[in-house]
Amino acid sequence: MSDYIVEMKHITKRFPGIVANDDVTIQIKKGEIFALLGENGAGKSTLMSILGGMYEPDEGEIYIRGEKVQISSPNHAAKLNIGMVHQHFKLVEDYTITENIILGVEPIKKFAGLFPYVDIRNANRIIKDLSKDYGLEVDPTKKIEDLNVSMQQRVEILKVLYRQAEILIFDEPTAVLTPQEIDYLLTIIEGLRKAGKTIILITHKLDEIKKVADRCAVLNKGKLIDVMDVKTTSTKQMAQLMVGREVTFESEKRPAEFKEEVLKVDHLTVKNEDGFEVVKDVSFSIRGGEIFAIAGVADNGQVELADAIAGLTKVSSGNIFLNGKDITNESVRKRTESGISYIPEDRQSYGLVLDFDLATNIGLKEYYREPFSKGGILNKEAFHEHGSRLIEKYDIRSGQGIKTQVRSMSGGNQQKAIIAREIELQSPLMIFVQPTRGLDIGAIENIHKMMIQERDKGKAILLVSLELDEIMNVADTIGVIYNGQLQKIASRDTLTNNEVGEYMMGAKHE
Amino acid sequence: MSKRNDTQKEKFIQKVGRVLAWPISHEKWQSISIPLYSILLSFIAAAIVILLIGKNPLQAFFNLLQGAGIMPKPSYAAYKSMFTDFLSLLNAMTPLVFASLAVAVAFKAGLFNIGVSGQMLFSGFLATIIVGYSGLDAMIAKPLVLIIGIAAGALMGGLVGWLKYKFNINEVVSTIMLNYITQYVVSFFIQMYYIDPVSRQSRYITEESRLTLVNVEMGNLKMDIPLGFILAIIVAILLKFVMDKTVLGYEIKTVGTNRNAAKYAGMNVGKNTVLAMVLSGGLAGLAGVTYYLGYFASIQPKVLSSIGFDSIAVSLLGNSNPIGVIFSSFLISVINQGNTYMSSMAGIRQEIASVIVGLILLFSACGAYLKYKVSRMKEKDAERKEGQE
Amino acid sequence: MDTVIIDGLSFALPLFIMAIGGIYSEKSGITNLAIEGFQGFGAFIGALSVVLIANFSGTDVQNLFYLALLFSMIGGMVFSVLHALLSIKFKANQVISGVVINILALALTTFLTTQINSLVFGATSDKFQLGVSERFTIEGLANIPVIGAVFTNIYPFEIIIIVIAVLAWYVLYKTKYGMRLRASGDNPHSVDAAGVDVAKIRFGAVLISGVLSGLGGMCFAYSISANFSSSIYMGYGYLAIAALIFGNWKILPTLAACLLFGFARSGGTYIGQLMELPSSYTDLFMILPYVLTLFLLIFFSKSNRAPRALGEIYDKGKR
Amino acid sequence: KDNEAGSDDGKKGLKIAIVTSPSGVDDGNFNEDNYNGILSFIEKNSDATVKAIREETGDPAAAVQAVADIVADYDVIVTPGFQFAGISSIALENPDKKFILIDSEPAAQGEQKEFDNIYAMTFAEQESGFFAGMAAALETKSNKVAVVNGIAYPSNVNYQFGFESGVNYVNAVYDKKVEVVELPAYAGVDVNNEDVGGNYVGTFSDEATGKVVGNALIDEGVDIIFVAAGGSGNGVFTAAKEAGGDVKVIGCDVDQFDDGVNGSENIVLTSGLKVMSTNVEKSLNSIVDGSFKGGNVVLQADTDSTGYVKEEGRHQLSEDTISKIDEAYKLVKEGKVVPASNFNGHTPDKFPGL
Ligand SMILES: Nc1ncnc2c1ncn2[C@@H]1O[C@H](COP(=O)(O)OP(=O)(O)OP(=O)(O)O)[C@@H](O)[C@H]1O
Ligand SMILES: Nc1ncnc2c1ncn2[C@@H]1O[C@H](COP(=O)(O)OP(=O)(O)OP(=O)(O)O)[C@@H](O)[C@H]1O
Ligand SMILES: [Mg+2]
Ligand SMILES: [Mg+2]
Repeated sequence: MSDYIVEMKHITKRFPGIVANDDVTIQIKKGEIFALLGENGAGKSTLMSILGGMYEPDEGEIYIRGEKVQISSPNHAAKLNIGMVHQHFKLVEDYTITENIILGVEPIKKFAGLFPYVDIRNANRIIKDLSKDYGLEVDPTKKIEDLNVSMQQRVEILKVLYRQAEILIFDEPTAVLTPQEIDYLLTIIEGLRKAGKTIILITHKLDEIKKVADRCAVLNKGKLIDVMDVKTTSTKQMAQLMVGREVTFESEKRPAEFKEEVLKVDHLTVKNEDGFEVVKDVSFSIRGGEIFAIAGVADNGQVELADAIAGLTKVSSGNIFLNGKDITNESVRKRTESGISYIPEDRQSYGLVLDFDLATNIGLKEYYREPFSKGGILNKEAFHEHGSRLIEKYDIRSGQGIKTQVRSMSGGNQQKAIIAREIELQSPLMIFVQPTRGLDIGAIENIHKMMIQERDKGKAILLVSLELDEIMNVADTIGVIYNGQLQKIASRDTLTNNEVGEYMMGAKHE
Repeated sequence: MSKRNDTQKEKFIQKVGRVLAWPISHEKWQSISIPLYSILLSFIAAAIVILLIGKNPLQAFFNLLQGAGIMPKPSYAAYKSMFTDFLSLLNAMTPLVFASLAVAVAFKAGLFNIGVSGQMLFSGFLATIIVGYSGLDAMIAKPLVLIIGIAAGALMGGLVGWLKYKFNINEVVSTIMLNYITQYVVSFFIQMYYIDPVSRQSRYITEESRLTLVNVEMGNLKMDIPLGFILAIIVAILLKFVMDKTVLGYEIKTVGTNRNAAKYAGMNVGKNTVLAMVLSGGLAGLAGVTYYLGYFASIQPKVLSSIGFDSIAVSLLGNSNPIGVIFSSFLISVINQGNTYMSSMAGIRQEIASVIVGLILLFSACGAYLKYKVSRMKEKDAERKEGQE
Repeated sequence: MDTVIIDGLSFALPLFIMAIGGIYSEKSGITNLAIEGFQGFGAFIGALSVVLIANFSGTDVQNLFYLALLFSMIGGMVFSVLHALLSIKFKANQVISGVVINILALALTTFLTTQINSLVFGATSDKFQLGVSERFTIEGLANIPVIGAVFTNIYPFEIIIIVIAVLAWYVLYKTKYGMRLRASGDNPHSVDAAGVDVAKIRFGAVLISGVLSGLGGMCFAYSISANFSSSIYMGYGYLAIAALIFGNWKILPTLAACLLFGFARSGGTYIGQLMELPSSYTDLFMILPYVLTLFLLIFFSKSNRAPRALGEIYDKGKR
Repeated sequence: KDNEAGSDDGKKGLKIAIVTSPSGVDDGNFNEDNYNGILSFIEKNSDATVKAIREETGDPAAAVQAVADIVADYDVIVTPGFQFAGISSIALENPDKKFILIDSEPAAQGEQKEFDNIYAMTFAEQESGFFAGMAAALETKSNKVAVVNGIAYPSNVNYQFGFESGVNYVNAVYDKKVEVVELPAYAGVDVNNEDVGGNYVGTFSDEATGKVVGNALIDEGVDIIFVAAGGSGNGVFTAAKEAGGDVKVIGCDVDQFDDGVNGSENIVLTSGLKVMSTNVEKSLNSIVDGSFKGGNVVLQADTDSTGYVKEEGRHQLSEDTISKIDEAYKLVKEGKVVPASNFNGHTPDKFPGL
């Protein structure tokens, strides 16, 4: 019998116009944490989807515990004790945690010995216990729609554990989590390993790999580049292998030159759909040439704040001024025209029309004006020209160029398309919400460079990020938000990581 | 041994599949070839049905074409010819084109306008009572009929859009409700004030207000000239242009595909929703006036035209593409128009015609599947080739 | 006054059972405009079966009431296979598939009714004559003022519908199948990921909808005309859809919506009779249920939410 | 039944087409009766052929179009129903074709109201109604009877007035106290905007409302209902069947006995008749023998064109009732009794013979 619990040999998977996996061979030992690294679109998700039974490979063989298998479905994968935690959660929003976890493997009891029914009560108990065992505490009777992202992720993990998975695949589990949540998740992953599980971890964050992984495979354009021992490899080396060039982690940045005030937010209060105040009396301003970053743990009102400034959400009180003009009640269109670019948090349901092609999506904000249209008539040429230029400039990769349906692009490249479009608007105010989420380090580096470039051109930039590193890296001024309130506004240089972290947790007040 | 047989059989099936799929394998032509293919399949199915009841399908189809004025009949009544038959085909087709366009526009905006029938009736009724009995001059009456038709339909469509946008009322429900309400209210007014006791429907409108010139004598022919038909073609082309080439079309499509993104892009979602329904209703209104004041000249109380529902399917058959809609309406109209003659000549019950229409629609509903299958097949082939290299 | 309740119920309940079928289908993610066709075809098969049985066994059609109900369910189911195939296997647009099926149902059943009447029975008729359904009154209860009408002149099918409705509720909310079904309409990917075949679940849901619609159609055939003819296509299928949307895809509120339709309908007639307006005004009273619905929707629609994945063609590859 | 009767088209016989409303020639009712007339003609003239064509919308314009579509291929077109009034235009254009129009007068073309090649027959509905009314009044046990109609078009009002005349006649002659029940909510308003009372469903195609009206009448204690309401009438039949007991209906236009089967019983007392089949056959014969003459005729009891069903096994009238009606029948035939109709100037309370 072989030493490996998972062996994927010579796996090739093609999609129209692209070879997502090209003759990839990886072998994973029982009880190790195995990391997968690679640029956006390198084929990591595809490879793991094959292991998880979502896709069947065009070529190649898979051995689990030394036995050759053909994994035909997720169900089959589950039978082989393989479980996958997807980045895009597959949860029924309307259901409770328990209902989600037991879906497909429902415990059945009979009423009056005749009518079978799903025994939710018992399942609640089992899940309560299970969640305690792994330190993933949840309230099994809560509905998914009431949970935040990290809780939802716990549900996904519990789902896999409930099915007694031995091999756990995590596809970018940390991309949506706060630093604290990430730390917690990593301990859980280590705990899982202690419990004898084998773990495959896809991530773009090298320090996470360094922290928990034993070995790491690097993919590039579908090909396996190398598999290395994490202990003996530096993050720099990993990054270099992956991107193919040297990567600097700190962005080079000149001291800021602040100009006129561009954005002024004055005592802004925003309510959510349920009438709950999610942004409370927030005031701040951003000058040209300034990167103003809002730090905070997820769901503390930062997204609503950005939406309110961009005009997607109604303001319940307070004012917003752009270049001195009150835009509080202006339409989205007016705001865009008066000079706001916006990279929204939810790229798939807001930032893009997934069923349209890339060129159309890149023109999404300017379609109504010249050169994209004239007198109400569209100019397709202009869309194509513009699209091609940006694809080139921002290195957006896809199967069929500007004609690619955006839905088929990898998550990272979808994000790049939005960023390209918004930066090219050259608005005086640019709002970036989580611009680098899910991007590979090479791409992150590029985006950071671009943000700084725009700042140096005199643009005002509002950055909302959950990643403290990113904020400390590029911000000139930091505002920390907690529970809808700005706790602290200060220059980047006067703050330390720790301080910001404390404000973020609401532990410290001004 | 049996395994080998199986693979051989499989291979054979694949081969057959590929041969069958060949005509529709060219992606560029699929938007045309797939509907054609579906139609072909449905005619084969219909032929089988006709064979089953012991008649000759080829003769039946030929009679269908004769009846519709596409092929010459052996004999004609006085003042009739293939040409007059063809004109009546166009006459009957006109409302169907408009109605299907109405459905298509709403569809592009992500809305299902099940209320085309009601909108048709409402606008037809208003035009009838305002212009139809007014004795106005043709030069004024005809344009006025069109305007009232568009306005009434647009009003009702707009109401649906507004209810949807303002109160989140599902347009399927509101249009169904409005269909009933219109049907009963119009019926009430007709019965009370506009009834013709002989025909038992609304009194005939004046020749001047009618959108079809009836019994126009030319040579030894008397023909019905559907003025609305030309308009229908123009409107379809215009609509195609609007949908593909203009900002308005782009906005409607974006709102229809992803409302959030549309809002984000600065489009006014509410305005576009209402606008799309206004447009759709306006087209339905045109269908209404060309139906009640063109093809017919009076209104049957308490009857909703089935065109409103047929058009949903016709618009699909035409791929929700305005030009496609012209062709699909043509096809369905040929069947509907030709069926009296077919029944008379081939002795096949008219219901068969409805069954054929049903089959065509059934098969064309599977167009997406055909496309999917073919592309899968091509992928597989491509892979196999690469594998061999 | 009693007739308002009696007629209201006998209209509301068949509508309700059809709407429950719709709920099953739509909760599983398949838009179902085909109810109209299912109920017509179901009633056709139900009527045809008993007419055939009566003819060949010499039994009186009158006594085949329950058989008719049974066969109508089978008929509705058989026809619903078409919608299931089209919208699940052939990935057709579900709204279109529904409309096409309605068109086909009308064409097929009218054609077959006359054809079968002449071929099999040598009779020329466009309808199948059914026996009338018995009605019964629960004596004690019927004497309660006002409410008593509920227990007066009951069609047996009303009881059957209530029993089935309870059963339908139980299956949808308590059993494993129901749980998977509702999940398929919310997020089919999660169901798929849980190793459950979404297509099968949905197929089942559409078939159930066919069964229940068929039953509803047969009940209408009995309660309105005691025969089957193309006049069964009165748009009640569409009304059932309106009811279930009005009821926010939940069984109890849908019952309320159906009762509203039923009582508004019989109530409208009653008011008309009270006001003693001539028959030409009947039309105006007929709009009552629809106007009321539209009006109430203005208040109730805000919180209305369709199943999240309703109408989407499920494609594993897509996210 | 196939919609092709007679045989090969090659023969030289009369080519007949019958174009009908959506319910077709096998509606077991109005259309079928006409069709039967043709079939009976073909039986005796075996070289003649008939094709049945169904117009699907029921709209008069479409009906005329359907006739125009096929007129070239036939010698005679039979068109049952008011929808076909408009064929007069086709008749003018095709003088070599013959048309038999049933239950309607042709639409006027300019001044012209009668046409050489259209034989248009209408029936004295009030006479059939009269016999139905007599039957109802003679057989009722509750002394309450009623008539249900569709819409107050002349033909329907004729039936209603005739029925009421019949009841009044029985009351007067046989000294009974039978009441004709009218529900005010279903009063009809005729084409001259006059309130004619009666029980009008308001439509010919709503079985559900028909049933409501039927039930309301039964609730009033009515035990015999004359049903002349087209499709809506089916609802009245259902109401009567469900009511069970002694409630009976009287059919209309054709013998509706078969529709009355209710388990082992039958609810159809008798039916008031328009005798269409024999008249259609007659006029077809006149074409063959060359005596065909166009024109608009009202057919009455004097040609046995109106009447009621008294054929053994198709009715449930008592011997006594039949003899009493037959007595009156003679008087009607002789013109001594003239039941009221919508526009003949008489009223059900005052008509010749009362
Ligand atoms: N179902 C599919 N159809 C077509 N192309 C696909 C499909 N799935 C993936 N691809 C393409 O295959 C390539 C690899 O995608 P994959 O998602 O595996 O990349 P990844 O390494 O996970 O990238 P990221 O870091 O952005 O998540 C991409 O170019 C993507 O567009
Ligand atoms: N229907 C489809 N057609 C083409 N590509 C698809 C389709 N569905 C999914 N994909 C691709 O499949 C891949 C796997 O999806 P997955 O859910 O793992 O997200 P991902 O690539 O990791 O995205 P992200 O960067 O947001 O994490 C993605 O590259 C996605 O673009
Ligand atoms: Mg990925
Ligand atoms: Mg990714």
